[in-house]
Amino acid sequence: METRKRLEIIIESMAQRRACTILEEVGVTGYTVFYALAGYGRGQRWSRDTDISDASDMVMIVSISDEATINSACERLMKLLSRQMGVLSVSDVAVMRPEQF
Amino acid sequence: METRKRLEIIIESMAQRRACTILEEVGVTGYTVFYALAGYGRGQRWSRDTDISDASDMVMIVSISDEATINSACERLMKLLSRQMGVLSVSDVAVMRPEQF
Amino acid sequence: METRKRLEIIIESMAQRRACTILEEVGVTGYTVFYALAGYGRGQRWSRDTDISDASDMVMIVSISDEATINSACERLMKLLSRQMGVLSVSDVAVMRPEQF
Amino acid sequence: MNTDLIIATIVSPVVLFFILGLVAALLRSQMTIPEAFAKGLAIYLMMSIGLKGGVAMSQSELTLELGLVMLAAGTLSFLLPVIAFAALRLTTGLGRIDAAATAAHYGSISIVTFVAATQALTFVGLTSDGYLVAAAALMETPAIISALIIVGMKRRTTGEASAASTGTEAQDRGELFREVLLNASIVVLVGALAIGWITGERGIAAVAPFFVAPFQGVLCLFLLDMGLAAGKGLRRGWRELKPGTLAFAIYMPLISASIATGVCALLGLSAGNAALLITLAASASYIAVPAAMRLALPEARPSIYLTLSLGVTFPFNITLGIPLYIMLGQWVGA
Amino acid sequence: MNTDLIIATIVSPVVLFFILGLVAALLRSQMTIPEAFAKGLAIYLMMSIGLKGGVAMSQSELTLELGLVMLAAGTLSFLLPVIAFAALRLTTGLGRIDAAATAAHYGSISIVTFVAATQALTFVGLTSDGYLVAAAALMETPAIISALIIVGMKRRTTGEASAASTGTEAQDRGELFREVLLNASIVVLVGALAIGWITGERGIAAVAPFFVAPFQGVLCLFLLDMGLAAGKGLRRGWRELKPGTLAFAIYMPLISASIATGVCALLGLSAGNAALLITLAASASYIAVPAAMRLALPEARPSIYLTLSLGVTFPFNITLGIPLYIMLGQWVGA
Amino acid sequence: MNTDLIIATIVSPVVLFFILGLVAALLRSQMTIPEAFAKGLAIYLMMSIGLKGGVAMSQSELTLELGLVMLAAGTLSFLLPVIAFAALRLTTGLGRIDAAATAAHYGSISIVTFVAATQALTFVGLTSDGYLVAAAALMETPAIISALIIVGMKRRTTGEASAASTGTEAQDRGELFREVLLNASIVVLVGALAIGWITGERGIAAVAPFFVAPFQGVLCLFLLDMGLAAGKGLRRGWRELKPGTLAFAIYMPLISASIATGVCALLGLSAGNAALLITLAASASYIAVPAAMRLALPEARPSIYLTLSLGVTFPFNITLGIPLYIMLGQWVGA
Ligand SMILES: Nc1ncnc2c1ncn2[C@@H]1O[C@H](COP(=O)(O)O)[C@@H](O)[C@H]1O
Ligand SMILES: Nc1ncnc2c1ncn2[C@@H]1O[C@H](COP(=O)(O)O)[C@@H](O)[C@H]1O
Ligand SMILES: Nc1ncnc2c1ncn2[C@@H]1O[C@H](COP(=O)(O)O)[C@@H](O)[C@H]1O
Ligand code: NA
Ligand code: NA
Ligand code: NA
Repeated sequence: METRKRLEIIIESMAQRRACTILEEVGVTGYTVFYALAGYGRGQRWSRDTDISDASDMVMIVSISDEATINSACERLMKLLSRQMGVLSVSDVAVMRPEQF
Repeated sequence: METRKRLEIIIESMAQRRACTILEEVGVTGYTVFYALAGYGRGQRWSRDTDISDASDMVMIVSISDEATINSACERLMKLLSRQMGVLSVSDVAVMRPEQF
Repeated sequence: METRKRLEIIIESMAQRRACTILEEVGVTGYTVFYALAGYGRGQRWSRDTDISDASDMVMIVSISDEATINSACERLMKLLSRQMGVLSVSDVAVMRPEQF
Repeated sequence: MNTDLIIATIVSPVVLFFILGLVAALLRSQMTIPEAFAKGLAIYLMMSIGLKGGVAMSQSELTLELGLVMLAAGTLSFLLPVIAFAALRLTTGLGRIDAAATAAHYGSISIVTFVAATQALTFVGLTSDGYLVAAAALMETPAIISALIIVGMKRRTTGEASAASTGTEAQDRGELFREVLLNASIVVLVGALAIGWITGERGIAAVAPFFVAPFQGVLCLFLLDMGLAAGKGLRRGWRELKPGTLAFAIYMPLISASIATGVCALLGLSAGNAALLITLAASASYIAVPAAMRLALPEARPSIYLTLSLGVTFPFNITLGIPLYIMLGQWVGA
Repeated sequence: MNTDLIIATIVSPVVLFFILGLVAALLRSQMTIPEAFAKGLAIYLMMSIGLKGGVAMSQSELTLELGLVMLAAGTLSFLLPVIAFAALRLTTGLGRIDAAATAAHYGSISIVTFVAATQALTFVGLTSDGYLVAAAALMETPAIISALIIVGMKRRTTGEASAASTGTEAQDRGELFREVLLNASIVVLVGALAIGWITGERGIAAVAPFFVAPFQGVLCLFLLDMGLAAGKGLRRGWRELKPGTLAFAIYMPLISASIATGVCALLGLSAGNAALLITLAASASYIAVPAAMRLALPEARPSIYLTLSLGVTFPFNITLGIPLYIMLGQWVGA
Repeated sequence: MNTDLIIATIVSPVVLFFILGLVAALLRSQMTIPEAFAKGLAIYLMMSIGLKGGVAMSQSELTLELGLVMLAAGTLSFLLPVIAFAALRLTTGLGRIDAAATAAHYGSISIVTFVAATQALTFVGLTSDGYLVAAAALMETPAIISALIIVGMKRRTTGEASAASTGTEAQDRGELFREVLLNASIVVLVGALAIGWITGERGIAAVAPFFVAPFQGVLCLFLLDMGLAAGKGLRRGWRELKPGTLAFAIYMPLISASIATGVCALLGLSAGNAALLITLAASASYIAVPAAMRLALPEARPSIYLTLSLGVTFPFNITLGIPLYIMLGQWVGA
């Protein structure tokens, strides 16, 4: 198995499209979006089922890719995250078919 | 990038509030909850769409924080998990804005 | 805390059952399935809410287990993934109750 | 035996859709009804039941009977778990906590079973009073408290620490309290009852095309979903539960029904009201109580109580049970 | 004072279900209505409102009045944020961006408030024209543009970079444009309006059993959900927002209503039409505008504008506001 | 040419809402209808279609005609994929597996197209028999088997390993079997048909306010969602698929319709029944077959078959196709 990077962005859903566009532009081979149900940050709880507007919904975007691609994604994503709510983290993962990423 | 810890708790949704309260009390800056669709444990499958009661639903809670905070969260969460269904794991992640966590 | 492996499979939902059966057969103690909302791969975006058929839906399956079990799961899952859409990755995690996995 | 009533009950679209779901699940069809949609329907059903009950109550006097029935309902819910617990401990190998948690389900009620009985009443030309909906809402909770007392007493006598006493006890208690008294079914049922009672016939006329006319159809859709869930539970149950435990899910409703029949005789209820109170006593919870048990008695295994109440008792009740309870109601009814 | 109207408004099932949700949330009940179900209901409501408005429009001439009302509606939506912004800057400690984002909400509209007013009109025997639905759709957007201009002007004068100017500006602009002009409420409302207008009374006869008769009932279910959301917002709001900020959510609707009353007098609208235009002006957005603000002014804090518009203004409007706006309409109406 | 029929078909609310969704998606509006809600509606629609068909069947004799139509329907579903496969291989550059998977869609059916045709029949005063619903359910599956045989034969002749032969073959086969024969549309359609047939007119009277009256309105909501999906598919399709491949999605329904017209002539069907059987033959699946193909032929690319069947054939059928098929039915009908 070879090592790749796993990028995980938890970001407000209204900014999902912007984050995804960045990922596509830096050239990741793929990503997947999951939606969050609830959360907590800066002392405030939110929950998808009780907040009637989409404004507080969050999603998680996961993308597995090589280090260089993830690094350039991170740089641009941090700019986005300086304005939109969310957090970003990167971890090491082993993959079986490295040519896929 | 600096290193932080990523705590991932997969826990029954009825205990979500208890787990979240623990996280808030130990002082994580944030967490996000996702809901699980189905799963398997102790030889039994469950699925959100066919189990009419909420009793078997699970959620995943993800929190990124510094090691000390995660460690104290783990200790209290393990007590909770000794009674409620679920699993807990911690991994290393790199973050770009360490002051955020 | 001891180290275990966290297997993460992002796979089309129609193949979920096949992947889960493999996990059960190689003997993981548990897994949890999450559903994806949207994604991107091979230049194409998909989204659960606008694709009326289930054919493009993806799910994420997470399983925490010991290295040997995860390795044998990976081998069989790679065969499945050679035909079905999806990606697989493995990372290290620390767990508090190693006997659980 | 009134076989016509049994046939009419089973050959109604509502029950047939339940059977369809049950059979599909037993054949391992992978069809599902999305949880969000099913939960939405459940809320609709409770609003409708509450509203209709409230309007009915607004049209009749608040009599002594009403007060007595409420008292009886609460007492049944509180005491039936004791009998259920004893039965489970005597006839099955279930541990104390599993037995207490299961017992709570049989003291509490199933609102869908209640509604199905209301429909079936019309086959035999019986009517019932609106306040039975209030009795149904009232019976949701005492059984839970009863089960907790059973476990607590046993714990005290054996010197164990109570489950709730670890962690931040006060918080957990508050959460449990809210879950038990302010869960969706109680909030919606009691709230809609009050709204129906306040606004009366005239007030709900505007919403009747949504809450009254389509009700039975929505029930069909909901019961299709319940059939899928029950079938899945049943498939799992056969393998895991012993015959003795499964038998409990059949004879316990009959015990509860017998006791409730006695109570109805004492109160001198009409046949329709009696049939419904007997049905409530005989029905078992599969939504509110399981959730509360995960909070209050997390050591109890959900696969046991869910299989029994949803996989066995519910199907039994809506096919054979209801005709029986109606006959009991007719027999005892004033 | 017309206390009958106030009572009739509040004691309708729709408002009572809102209050039920509000109270449940304030008591910290954990009940929820699944988001997917509530969103489905929202789309249903907008389809129904649009269709009925379109059919009504197809039955009347396109007069000069219609054109003038549209113009007035658009202008109100565009200018009310200026007043709201000034009021917020003068009376609260909110920063420019928070104030502008909040102001946008008060220029835009709440379609549920509009519908509730339409229902309440019937209590006093007033009727209104179908084109008011078009006016409602038209008022969704100008307020957003107005707020962006307010922020942009301030930015230019202070030499700051505009929020939208970082990143891929053109793309962001396109996305914002689509979000603002092609969001679900506008697409469905305007689309259904057109469909109702094209097919007319005869065309929608076949769909009336779904879109007309059950409408009020569905509204009850939706308002239960809104009550839960408003209650949660309110609970949070008490702690975080200053009294002055909370007061804005009450007096701003009154300012908007006064201005709109003047406009109605100028236009010589009928009492019913006037009441609805006044209600639109006084209502505040809690779905479309918050989403647009996350795109256009992400620095603004949603907890402020959501608490104000959903937690305070909406409850105020559907209980006390609507009777007042109807009275204003009656007073000014031709 | 019957332009009145074409206009009546297109200017119905159902089709107009489809077009609204289509246009919104083509303009890249980000509006969506939550999947859980849309799936719930789909189940409702199939229950309703099944029930009404079943009741209609319960009122007529089981004649020889019924048996022959079933036979013809099954045969059409089984053989049309052969023609579709040949056409795709001859006129497009698609590989064997993509061609076979796409062919399966065109042998199978679209229940929404069927329903739209049923509605349109009323414009020309035609009626049809309830058993056509059974024919629809019957036509879902044979096309899938046919496609698998086509691929299997080719594979055997070229000596390749079949896709299904890797892994745990027996299990996969069981899963495929359940997916193909016990998927939601077949379970609900056949189940509701049986329930309607068993309970008859009297039985479903109680559920008619839910399953009959609001049906067309729900269909509007569902078609809005389908329009959004089709528009998205179409936008993607223009870029990726060659004109020859896209053309297939128009001419294949016409081929199927012609063949079915011949079959109807042979069987001597009434104009209404003929129109529906022709429509079934001409319609293409976009829910059940894509799912089955992901299990049975995962190497086939979903973007091809989904774009063709949902993005091109479905819009064509519900606007121009249905009037044409009705005219064919009238022309051939006894
Ligand atoms: N590198 C990746 N990281 C995360 N998700 C991926 C990745 N590649 C593919 N996916 C997911 O798998 C789906 C199918 O991808 P593909 O097989 O590349 O067409 C995509 O739509 C994504 O949801
Ligand atoms: N440390 C964290 N770990 C996981 N999720 C987080 C974290 N911080 C914030 N979030 C998520 O991001 C949302 C917005 O956070 P904030 O930007 O801090 O208000 C929260 O409601 C959480 O859902
Ligand atoms: N090793 C594991 N990895 C991921 N999820 C797990 C694991 N074990 C248990 N789970 C989840 O936790 C639920 C309850 O597990 P258990 O407590 O083992 O019955 C399962 O149904 C899974 O959803
Ligand atoms: Na009971
Ligand atoms: Na306004
Ligand atoms: Na076909």
